Amino acid sequence: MSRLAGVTDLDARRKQALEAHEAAATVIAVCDGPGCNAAGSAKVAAALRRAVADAGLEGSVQIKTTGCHGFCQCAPVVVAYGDGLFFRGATPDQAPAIVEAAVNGQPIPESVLYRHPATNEPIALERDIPFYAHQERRLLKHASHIDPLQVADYLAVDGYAALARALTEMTPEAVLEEVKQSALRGRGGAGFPTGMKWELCRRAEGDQKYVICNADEGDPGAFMDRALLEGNPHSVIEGMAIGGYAIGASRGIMYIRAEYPLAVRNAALAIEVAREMGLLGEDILGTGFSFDLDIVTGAGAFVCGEETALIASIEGFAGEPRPRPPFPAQRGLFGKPTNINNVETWANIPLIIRHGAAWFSEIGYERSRGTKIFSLVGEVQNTGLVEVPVGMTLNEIVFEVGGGPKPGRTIKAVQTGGPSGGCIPASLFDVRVDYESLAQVGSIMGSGGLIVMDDRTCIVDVARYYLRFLKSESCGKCTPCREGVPRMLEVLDRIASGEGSDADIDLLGQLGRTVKGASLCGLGQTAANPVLSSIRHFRHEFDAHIHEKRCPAAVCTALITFHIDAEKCTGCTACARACPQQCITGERKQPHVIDPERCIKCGACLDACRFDAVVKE
Amino acid sequence: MLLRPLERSSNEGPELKRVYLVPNRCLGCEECIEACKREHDWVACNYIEWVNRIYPVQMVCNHCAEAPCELICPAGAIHRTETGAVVVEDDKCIGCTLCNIVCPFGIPKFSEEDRHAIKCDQCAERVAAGKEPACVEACPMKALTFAEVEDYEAERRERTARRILEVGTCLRRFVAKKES
Amino acid sequence: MIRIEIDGNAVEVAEGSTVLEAARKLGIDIPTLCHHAGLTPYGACRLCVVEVEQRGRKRIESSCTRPVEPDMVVRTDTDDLREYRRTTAELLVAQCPDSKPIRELAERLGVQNVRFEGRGMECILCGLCTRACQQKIGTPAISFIHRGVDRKVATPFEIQSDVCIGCGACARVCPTGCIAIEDMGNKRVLRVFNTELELQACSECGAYFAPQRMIDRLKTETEVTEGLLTRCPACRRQAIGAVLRQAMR
Amino acid sequence: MVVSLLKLTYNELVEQLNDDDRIVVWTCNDCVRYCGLGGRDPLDALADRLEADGYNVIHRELCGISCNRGLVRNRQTHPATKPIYQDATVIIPLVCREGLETLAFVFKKQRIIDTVETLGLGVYSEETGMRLNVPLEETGLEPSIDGYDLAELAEQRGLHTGPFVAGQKAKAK
Repeated sequence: MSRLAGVTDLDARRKQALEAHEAAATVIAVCDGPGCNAAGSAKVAAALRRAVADAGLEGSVQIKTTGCHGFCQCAPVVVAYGDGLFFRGATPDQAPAIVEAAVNGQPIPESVLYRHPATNEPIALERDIPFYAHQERRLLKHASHIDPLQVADYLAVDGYAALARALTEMTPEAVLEEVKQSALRGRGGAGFPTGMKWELCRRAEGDQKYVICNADEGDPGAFMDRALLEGNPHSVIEGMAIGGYAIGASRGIMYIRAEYPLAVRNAALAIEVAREMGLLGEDILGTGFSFDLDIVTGAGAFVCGEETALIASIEGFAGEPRPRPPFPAQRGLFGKPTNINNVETWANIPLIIRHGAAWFSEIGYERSRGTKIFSLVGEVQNTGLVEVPVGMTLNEIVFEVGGGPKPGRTIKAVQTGGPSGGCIPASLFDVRVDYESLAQVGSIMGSGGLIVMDDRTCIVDVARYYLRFLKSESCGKCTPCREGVPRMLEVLDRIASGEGSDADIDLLGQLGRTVKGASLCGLGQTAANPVLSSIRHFRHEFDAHIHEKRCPAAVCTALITFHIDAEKCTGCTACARACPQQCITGERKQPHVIDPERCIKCGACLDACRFDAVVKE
Repeated sequence: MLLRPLERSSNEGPELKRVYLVPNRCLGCEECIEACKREHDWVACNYIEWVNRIYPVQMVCNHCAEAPCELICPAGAIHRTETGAVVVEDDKCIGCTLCNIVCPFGIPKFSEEDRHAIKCDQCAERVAAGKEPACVEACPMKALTFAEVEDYEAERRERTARRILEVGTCLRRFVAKKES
Repeated sequence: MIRIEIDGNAVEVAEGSTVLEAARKLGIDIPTLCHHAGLTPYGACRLCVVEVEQRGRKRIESSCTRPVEPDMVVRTDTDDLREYRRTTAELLVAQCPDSKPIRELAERLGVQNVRFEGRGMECILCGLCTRACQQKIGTPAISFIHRGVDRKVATPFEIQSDVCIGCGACARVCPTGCIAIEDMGNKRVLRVFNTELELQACSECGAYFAPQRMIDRLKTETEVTEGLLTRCPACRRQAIGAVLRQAMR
Repeated sequence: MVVSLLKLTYNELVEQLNDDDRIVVWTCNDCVRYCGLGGRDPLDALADRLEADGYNVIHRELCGISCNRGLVRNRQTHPATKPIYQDATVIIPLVCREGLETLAFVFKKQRIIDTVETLGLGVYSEETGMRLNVPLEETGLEPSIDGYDLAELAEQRGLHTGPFVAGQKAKAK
C-alpha cells in the first residue's frame, strides 16, 4: 500500500474506496464477532461465497465479513445491503436462499427470519428490529459495513478524516478544547473527564510522553472494547493519533489482553496498514507530526486494567498497582507523563473531531454526554452489544432494547459495572444510566457490562460468584483486598450453606467497609460493592438464607432439595438414567423416588424429565 | 546499583577531630568499652585487641575518608555528618552486614536484637554539647585523645623528640666514655 | 518547605517528604508494617491509612506513600480509620496466627478476638525483604510469586538461588522474623528460600565468617585490599592492632 | 601486680545470697584478670550461673580499675547506671582486697560479699602465669625471685584459685 503524502492523497483514496463500494450492487455482510464466529459464521461466509459463485453473481454480489454487529442473540447474523435485510441464525445450508433473497429483495426464508419475541410478527429489515430501533448507534453505526482488515472500508465511512482535520486545520490546543467542550468522560468506568485528563498530561513536563489504550477488558460478561478493536481497529488508532497530537506524545501503546487474539491480530494488522499508508510513523500526511503505535499483550490479569498496574505490566514488572499520586499524567510509563484511556474513549475521539463537540454532547443526561456501549447479557430476550445515549433509564435498556424477561420469568435486578459495580433491583429501574445516578444507588457505570438477573438467580450466589472472581484476580499486594475478599467469600459461603447468622451480615459490612476504604487500588476499593449493594437492596434474600434456611431462587445447593412429584411421574426412568449418583430408584411405569441422602443436587434429573415431575425447592 | 561513584572530596572542609590512641599507655582495662556501652544503650562499638595476647590496643572506627562502609552501604544508611563522623542511621539500615565485611579494620558490628549495624558515631550528642567522646573521657590512663590531626601530631612529635633526646644523651655519654 | 495540618497541628516538612514522616515529626503514632525508612514506600499493609482532605475532597490514603502537598489537611485518628486498621490487623492475625509481633500490634489496635480461621502463614507479604533484595542489594534473588491468597515470597522456581549473596538483609528487615538464617559449618542456610551458600573461611583463623558470593562481589565493587577481605573481622582487627602497636609507640 | 585468691567456693557464695536479692556482679579488669579470678569471662560465667540458679542478677559491671575510687564512684553516679545501683542490694565483687575496700567505701547501702584474700605482689608472664613474689607480712612468707605457685598457696591456706565458675555456661537447675 502506497504512502499518503498529504490530505489530497487521502481524499483521493477515499473516493476510490467509495467508487468500489458503489460498484457492487449487493453487499452481504456476515458478522464475524466472537459470538457469531462461535456459532459458525466462518462456514456461513464460505457457503455464501460458494453460493454466489454457483449463481454466477460474482460481479454484483459481494460477501464481506465484519466485526460484531451487536445482536449476538441471533448469531450468526447476516445482513444484506442496500435495504438491510436481516437474517438470523444463518446456517451454511441456507446460503443459496439467503443470496437469492438478498438479490431479489424478498422473501426471507422462514428459518432465518427474525420474529418479534412478543408479537411473533416477522421483521425483515434490520432497522425495524426493536433491538436496533431503540439504540443510538454512533460508534457502532458502521459495524456491519466495515471489514476490519480492509482499510478502504474505514476510509469509505470518512475514516481518518478527523485525523486529517486535526493535523491540518487545528492546533493541539484546539483539539484539546474540542474534546473538553464535548464533555466526554472516560468510558473505562470512573468517568474522569477526558479533556481534563489530556490537559494534565499535556501540561506535565517531560521530553517524552505516552498515550496508552487500555484494552484489558476483564469484567465478566463485558465485550464492548473487544468488539470495537476486533471490528473497527482503525477508529481506535485514529483516536490515539489525535490524542497524541493534542497531548504532545509521539508514542502510543495498545495494551490488549492476550485472551483477545482476534483483537490483537486485527489491531496489529491495522497498525501495519496505517504505518504503510503514512497514517502512523514519521511526518503523518506531510504535516510534520510523528506518532507511532505498538501493541503490548497482557497476560490476562484483571488488575492490569488498573492504570498503574497496567503501566507496571508494560514496563515488564508483575502487574501490581502502585500508589497514586504520582498520577500517570505526572509520572507514568517509564517515569514519563502518560495518558491512559480505554478503547471506547479513544474510538469516540474521531467522531468528536469530525462532527464537533456540539454534535457529540447534544445527547446525554446532565454531566454525562454522548453514547455508551453496553454489553447486555443474562436473563433477557435480546442479548448483545447495545449503544444507547448516556442517561437512558435501565427500564428502557432492559425492556425496550433488551426485550424484557424470558417467557414466564420476571426480572429481579441488573448488575452494572461488573465485579466493581453493584446490583440494582427492579424497583429502581427508572434510574438513569449515567455516572452520578448509578453512584447514588450504590453501583457504578463501569466499563459497560449489564448483567440481567431474573427470579431464578440467587443474589447470594451472584455475590459469591463475583467474590470468587475477585479473590482469584486480586494481585495480593495490599492486605484488605488480599485477605479481606477471601474472608468475605468465606462468610458468604457460610450463609449460602445455611449456617449464617445475623452477625455474619455485620461482619460482611465491616469487612466490606474496610476493603472498600483501605485498599490500594480500584480493584480493592470496589471489590466489596457487589456484596454491599446486594445486602442493601436484597436484605430479604440474605435473611431467607439465614433465618429460613431457604434459597428463594433455588440455587444454593445446600438449601435446596429435589424430589419427584408422584402424580406427574410416569416412570419413564429418564431421570434414573441421567442421575450420576444413581440415587433415583423406582419400578418402570411407577413413580420414582430420589434418595435425599445421596443426592448431590446436580439438577441432571430436572433436565432429563420431560413431564415436569422433578421439583426443585 | 551497589557501588556509588567516589565523588566526595574528603580533604576539604573544617579540621576534624578524631579519637587517637597512644598504645603504650593502654592498660587494657576496658573502661573505654564500658563507657561506650553506657553511652550507647549497652552496646559497645569499640574493641580492645590483645596483640600477642599481652599488649592491648584500643580499636575504634577511624571514620575513614572515602569510607568503604559508607560507599558500600546499599541502603544509604551510612553517611558522614557535619563533624566528619561516619554514622549509621538506624532506621534506614536493612541489615545486609556488607559494612562489617568490607571494613578493613573489622569495626562495624551488627545487633541482631535491634536489627541494625552498630558503629562508632563519635558520641555525636556529647561532642555537640562540647564534651569529649565517652571513651576518651573514661580512659583512666589518658591513652585516648580527642583532637585534630595537627594537635595530635604536634604532641606526638614532642613525645618522639623527647625520646630522641633521652637516647641521644645516653649515646653521647656512651660515646664520650669510649673516646676518653 | 511545605506546611500541612495533621490532626489540627501545623507542621512544616521538606518537599518530597511523606505524610507519615510529617506525622512522626509531630510525634503522632501511625502503625506501620511494610514501611522501612531505608526502602522505597510500598503502601501494601494499609495500616498507616490516613484521611487526606484537599480542596474539599476527602480521600483515604496510605500515609507512607503520600507525598505532602501544600494546604493538605490530614486526620490520622477518625472512627473510620480506626475500624480500617482494626479490621486489617484482624485479617493479618488470621493470616499469621502464630506471629507474636503481629498479635501484639493487633492488640494495640484494639483487636479482641479473631473471627476467622487462621491461615497458618508466617509471612505477612509486606514486601520488605523483596524490596531490600531487589532495590538495595541489587540481586533480585527473591520476589513475589503467584497472586491473591496464593502470593508468597520465593526464589525463582522455589529452588536454590544462583544470585543470592546470603547477606541476610531479608531476614533483618522482616517484621515477623519468619526468615531464618542459620550458619551450619561451612554453609549458610536460608531454609525458607531453599538456598544454601558456601561460607568463606578466614585465611588466618579458619573461622567461617561470610558467604563466598558476598566476598566475591565485594572484591569487584570495592577498592579494599583483597587480602583483607579473606580475613574475618576479628583477625583484621588483630592485624591492624599489631601494626598500630608497632607504629605508634 | 596484686596477687589474690578466692576465699569462697561457689556454693559458699550462694549461701550468703537471698532469693530476693538484686545482685550486681562486679569485676575489675586488671590484676585479678591475671590471677584468673576476674575479668569479662569469669564475670559472665558467674552471672550466668547465678541466673541459671534462679538469682536475680540485675547488672554485670566491668570496672577496669576497681581500686580507683573515682572510677567506682563514677558508676554510682553515671546516668546510665545510677538507677541500677539505687536498686541493687548485693554486690558480688571479683576484685582484689584494695578494690573490695574501695567498693565498700563507695557503696554504703549495698551488702558487699567478702570474696577475696590478697596475698601480695607478683609477676605475670606468658610462660609461668601469675606467681607471688612479694608476699604481704601477715602471710609469713619470704619474698622470692622465682615466686610461689598460686595453686600451691591456695591449698596451703584453704583458699581457692579462681574463677568461681569455670568458663562454660552453667546448666539450668
